[in-house]
Amino acid sequence: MKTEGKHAIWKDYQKDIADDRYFYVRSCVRQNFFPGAEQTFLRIMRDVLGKDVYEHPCHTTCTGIGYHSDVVPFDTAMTVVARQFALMTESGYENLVPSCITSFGLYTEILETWHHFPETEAKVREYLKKATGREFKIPKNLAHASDVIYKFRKEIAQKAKYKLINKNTGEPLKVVEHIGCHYAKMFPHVGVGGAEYPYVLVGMVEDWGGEIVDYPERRHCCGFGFRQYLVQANRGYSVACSHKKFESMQPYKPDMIITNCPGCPMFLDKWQYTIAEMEGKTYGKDGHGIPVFTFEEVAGMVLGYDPWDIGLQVHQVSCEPILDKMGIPYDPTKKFADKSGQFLGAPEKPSVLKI
Amino acid sequence: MNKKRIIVIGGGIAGMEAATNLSAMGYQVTLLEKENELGGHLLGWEKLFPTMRLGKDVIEFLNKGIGLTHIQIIKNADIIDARKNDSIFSVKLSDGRSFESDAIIVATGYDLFDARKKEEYGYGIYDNVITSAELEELFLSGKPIVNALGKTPKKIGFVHCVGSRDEKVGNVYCSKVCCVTAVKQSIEIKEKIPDAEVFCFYMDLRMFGMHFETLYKQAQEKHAVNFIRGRLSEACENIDGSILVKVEDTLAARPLRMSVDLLVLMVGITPSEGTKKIGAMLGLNFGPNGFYKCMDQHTMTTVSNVPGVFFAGCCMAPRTINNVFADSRSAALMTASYLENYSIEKRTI
Amino acid sequence: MKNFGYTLSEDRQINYDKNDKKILAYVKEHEPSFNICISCGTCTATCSAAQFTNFNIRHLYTLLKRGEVTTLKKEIAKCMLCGKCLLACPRGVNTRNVIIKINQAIEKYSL
Amino acid sequence: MSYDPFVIPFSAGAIILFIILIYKYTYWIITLSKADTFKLLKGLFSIKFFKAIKEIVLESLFHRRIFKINPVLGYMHMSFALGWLLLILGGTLENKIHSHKPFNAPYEPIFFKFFNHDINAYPWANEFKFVMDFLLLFVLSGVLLAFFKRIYSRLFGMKKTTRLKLGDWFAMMSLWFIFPLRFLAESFTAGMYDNGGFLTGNAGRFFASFIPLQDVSYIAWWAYSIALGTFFVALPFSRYMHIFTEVVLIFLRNFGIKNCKVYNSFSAIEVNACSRCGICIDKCQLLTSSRITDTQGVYFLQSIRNNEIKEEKAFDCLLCGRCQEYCPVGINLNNIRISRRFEFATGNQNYDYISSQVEKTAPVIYFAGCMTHLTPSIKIAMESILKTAGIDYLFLDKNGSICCGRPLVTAGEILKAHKLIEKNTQLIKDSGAKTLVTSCPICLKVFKEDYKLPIEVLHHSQYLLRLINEGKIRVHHSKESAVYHDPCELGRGNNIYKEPRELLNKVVNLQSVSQEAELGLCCGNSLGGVQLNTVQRDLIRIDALNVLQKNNPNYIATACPLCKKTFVKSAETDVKDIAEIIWLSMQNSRKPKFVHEIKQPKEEAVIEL
Repeated sequence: MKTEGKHAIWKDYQKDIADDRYFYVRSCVRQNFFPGAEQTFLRIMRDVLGKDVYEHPCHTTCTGIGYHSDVVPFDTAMTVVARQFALMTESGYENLVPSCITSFGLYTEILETWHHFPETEAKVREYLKKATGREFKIPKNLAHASDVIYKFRKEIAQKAKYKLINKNTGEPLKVVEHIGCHYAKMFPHVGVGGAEYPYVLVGMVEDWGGEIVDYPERRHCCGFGFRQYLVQANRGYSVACSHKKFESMQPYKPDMIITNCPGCPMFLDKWQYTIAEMEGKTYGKDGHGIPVFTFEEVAGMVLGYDPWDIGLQVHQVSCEPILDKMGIPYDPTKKFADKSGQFLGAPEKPSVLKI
Repeated sequence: MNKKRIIVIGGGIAGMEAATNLSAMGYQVTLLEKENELGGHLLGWEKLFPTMRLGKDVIEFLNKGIGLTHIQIIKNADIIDARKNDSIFSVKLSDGRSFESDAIIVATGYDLFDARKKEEYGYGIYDNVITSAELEELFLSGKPIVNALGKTPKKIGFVHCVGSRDEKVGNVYCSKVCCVTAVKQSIEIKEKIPDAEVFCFYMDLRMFGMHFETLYKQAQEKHAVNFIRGRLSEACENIDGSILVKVEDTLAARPLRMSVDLLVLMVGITPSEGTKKIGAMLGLNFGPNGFYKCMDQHTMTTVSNVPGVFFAGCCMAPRTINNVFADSRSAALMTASYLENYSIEKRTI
Repeated sequence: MKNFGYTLSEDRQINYDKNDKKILAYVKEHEPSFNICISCGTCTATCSAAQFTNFNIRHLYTLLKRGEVTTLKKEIAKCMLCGKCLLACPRGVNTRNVIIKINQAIEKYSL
Repeated sequence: MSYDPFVIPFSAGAIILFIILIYKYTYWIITLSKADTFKLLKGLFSIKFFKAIKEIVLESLFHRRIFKINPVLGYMHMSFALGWLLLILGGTLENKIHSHKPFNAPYEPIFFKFFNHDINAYPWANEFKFVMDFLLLFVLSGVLLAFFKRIYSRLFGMKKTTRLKLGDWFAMMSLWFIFPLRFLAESFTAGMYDNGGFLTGNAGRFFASFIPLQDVSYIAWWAYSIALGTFFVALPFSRYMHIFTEVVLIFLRNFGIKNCKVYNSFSAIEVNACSRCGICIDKCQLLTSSRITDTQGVYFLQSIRNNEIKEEKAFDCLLCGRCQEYCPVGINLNNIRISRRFEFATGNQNYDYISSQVEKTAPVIYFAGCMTHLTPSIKIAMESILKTAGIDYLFLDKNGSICCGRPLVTAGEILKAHKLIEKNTQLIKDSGAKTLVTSCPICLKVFKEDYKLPIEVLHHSQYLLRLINEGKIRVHHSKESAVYHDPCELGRGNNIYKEPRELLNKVVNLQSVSQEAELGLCCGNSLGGVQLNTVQRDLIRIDALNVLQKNNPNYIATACPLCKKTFVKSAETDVKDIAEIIWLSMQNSRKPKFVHEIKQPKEEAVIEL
């Protein structure tokens, strides 16, 4: 593998990312999946980087999940998204930062559509006006939350307490990066590094001390794919996708997986349990799984946040091996404790996957 | 000797043969070549399809022509200006020299497609992805065929139509020569590594030449080269450095994955930088694919829109060598007609 | 093992590296003419069995070359060996014997 | 009783031989199927027994069939078989007369001259002397011929003679030595006692002039006995097994036992009855055209005898039947070949997709056959003729057919074939037809041989002839010439030679060709030739076409769609099926001027040139 070749490609896919005053829109599913992730993002942006990030209390789902499941028509999706823009405009912000990859993909798709078919934009303005009386300005800058963290990766690295390095061996941790499909596969030029060799997570990992693993099924979908998961009859296909990825990455013995999408960490994490139950197969060391994190969680880890504050306890594959490798201290007794320190009860242990 | 002067731009097959023909007719010919050596792309080619004749034999043939005549050969010529004033052409080089002539033959050839543009194939990123030209260089060097790992490859894939017939890289035309080149190179690989498995991933096999089909059948029959109909979606690197290719085997109607030790990209023919530059300087018409547009597709293939400027070779379109020879001689004839006022090049339909 | 109400879906992708190419090797040795097939489909067009069922020799050749043994075995059982394909093949593939050899290899390796 | 130790090799050899022979024949006969055993028992007590005896004399002794094909070769075989038998009979008779005893030790007649030197001690001693010497000369002449045949087979008009295995060489060498050694031993003894006949006596006198006969004659007798003993022991393991096996075969065949497509003990007897005369070799088009040199009948049978199941030998064969047409022993080589292919048959089969429903009932079924669908002019001609004749027929495979099963049989897939046979039989029965007409001799073969159809099965040439004879269609004799190509499956396969010729004689001037009827050539594309490549097939076709086109006929007439399809690839002459020629003639007989008008410009063009 020639990294200089990748760097040459990355040069062609640079994007403008606003450096302050962000209008943040949340993911509809993430707060159920990994509730600490978005919280950690806001904490880093505000406390560590000192940025102005605004959340509007009235913002809604972008409908991306419904749109990609063929239950929400595009016109509806565009109108809902136009309302988000209107909230941003009303709040005096111009730089939109969605938390969700599918939202980011949908916003991009809508903006591209309006760019090529201005009559569509006019129509949506009319819909929104009729429905809510609102008006909006097109965002000056659209960047995914991972783009923003990518932009400030070096600042984070400077303030980092821990590195993606195995403190016992001094070797960099081997990290598999997984990019949500809707990030750049539809519109390669809006992704940092393009669609084939996205750099957004690679940049973070490299600057935080880790080593990226490029494995054959890197581009493959995590398996969520909405309809594949939402319809039970298709769910076997969803697992099969994750399975394919695990089989392909296993020979590289990765220490962890980093993702930038709501669904991917969920499925890459939980399907490891399912596959272990179905096939008796695990992909980490000695019957363990490969820990899966969101980029916000990884940023929180290197910045030295308490693992239980950033929600690592809700991962199926246990995070402790990584914490040990990086030398991050944690209190095992507080893993399943609430804010007041009261023990909530530990989840049942899986029969195959070791945690 | 005729006092009429002709400048031939480009010292590949087309330029050399056109210059030879015109010089033999008695014109004063100046041949401008940007490199330090005449021969163009042919210099990098070991054997030629479909006969497996050596490329250097053809160069030798061309040089014999040059040797028989009196051509002023200017190597390392970097043209910075070319224009037509009344009926006189003047061409300036970056080293300050300038030349005048009564006619120009443009034989600026082609550039190979930059395989990096097909990002998903990983050229320039994966060590074991090379281009057909690089494989040919390897043949030419006479060195044993090894991949980047220093091992003799046991599975070799040839990807047809890289940069050709691909709207996604902006080249919608067929480069014409790559199919048969892949067949030729797969045979050569099998001759050098008999126990290797060779796979050609193709969309259509365009064996248009008289003996191309024979060569194709020979590849199948004698060398058991596998032809898989389907275009690669992506190439990835396996942990052992081999290349995992993904393709739909369209005849099996199933997606297929396969590891190969060496992946050869059959890069297509694109308009050369020289073609673009000289065309802009002289005000020549370009066709939709960026090659020169001739006055008539059937009857006036070597005649340009600027009187006194004629085309030869791959600056017009992808060509095989025999086509290029025919072009060059035709261009020479048309030039002579122009200079002697026979006017046969002025006919229109 | 838990029952989730679904299982790992079978991969439709042909995994050439892992596929069993014993039959291919056997046919290559005993009837190498199948190498010159150009997948034109004349054999399938003329095929007696293909008038009645979705039997497709051209497709079987591809499966043979890719080592897709299970489908190959299931499908090849439909051939009546009438030999029309042999007369129709523009390339001179000994189509009938290829089928015979495939069947022999299936038997030989008890696939 | 006379005795000398030198008789031991002979006696021991003879005993071993008879034990082995008895074991083998008993084994084969008791493993015959029940039906065949019944036929055998019935045959033993019928007139068939005597017919068999007659055939044995003609074939096993006089080698009539070999004589017919190749007189020199016939003489060679006859000299060995008849000469040797007469020597034994003569010797026995001489011995009995001499000893006045009905029974003597078996070696006594063989070595009579060693033990008895009194030349006038028994009646007709001189006559015996002459006859025995004459017979010895007769056999010796055969040995000489055999020797030359091995060295230079072209002397016998044979391009190739059988190549031998080591065991066969052993037996053959000992056989070659037997009679020269007998000659030497008898001559030496005759020289010592001056009691020989015209051959041994003169030779003895000649030898006595320069050889100390006292010393060498005993050695010669030993050598003679050893040669005999060696030959007897080697015999059951060599090609000479045919000497006795052919006799057994002739009996069984006369009793009505036939070989089937599965290898059984009758097949084993046939295999062992092959005399390796090698006549089949030159007749094989795979040799003469395709240059395949190791698969001919004799080599194939040899491989079975040696228990080498060689796939190539089983499958490299057109099943054209020319070899068995020429085989002097009458071995059914095709069926043995199929039975060997059956060993490679596979179980993978699924014909469930075939439905069996007939569209209507009719008195006549027309079954075009798969191959006829590739030559639509034949089926158009047949349909036109049938319609013109007003026949109520069912075109059974109008929309593509279930294969008849013969191609599977030729590939050795007999069990699979029977699946198709069942399906087709049902269809045919459901149609209610009384007559089945097919355009394809391949189908015809299996319909007649393997289908147990209760109705009449005809090739279209037979049916068309009947229609003409019944006046249902009218044809017109043209001036055009044609040659007829006998399809293997129609001629040798179904014994139909007469009807196509009769039919053609009604419409064209039928010319003869150098190899036809029983000896007609295969077109090269026979379905039997399973693993022949294109080039090998092409070579056969080209040679066959050369024979057919030699006298520039207007047409090559065929009666098989496969032959037609094969020939058109490179024929310079128009190739037409008989049905097409008949249909053309029927059209012309309605408007006779038509032919004339068409032909006019062609003739003018020729004149201009």
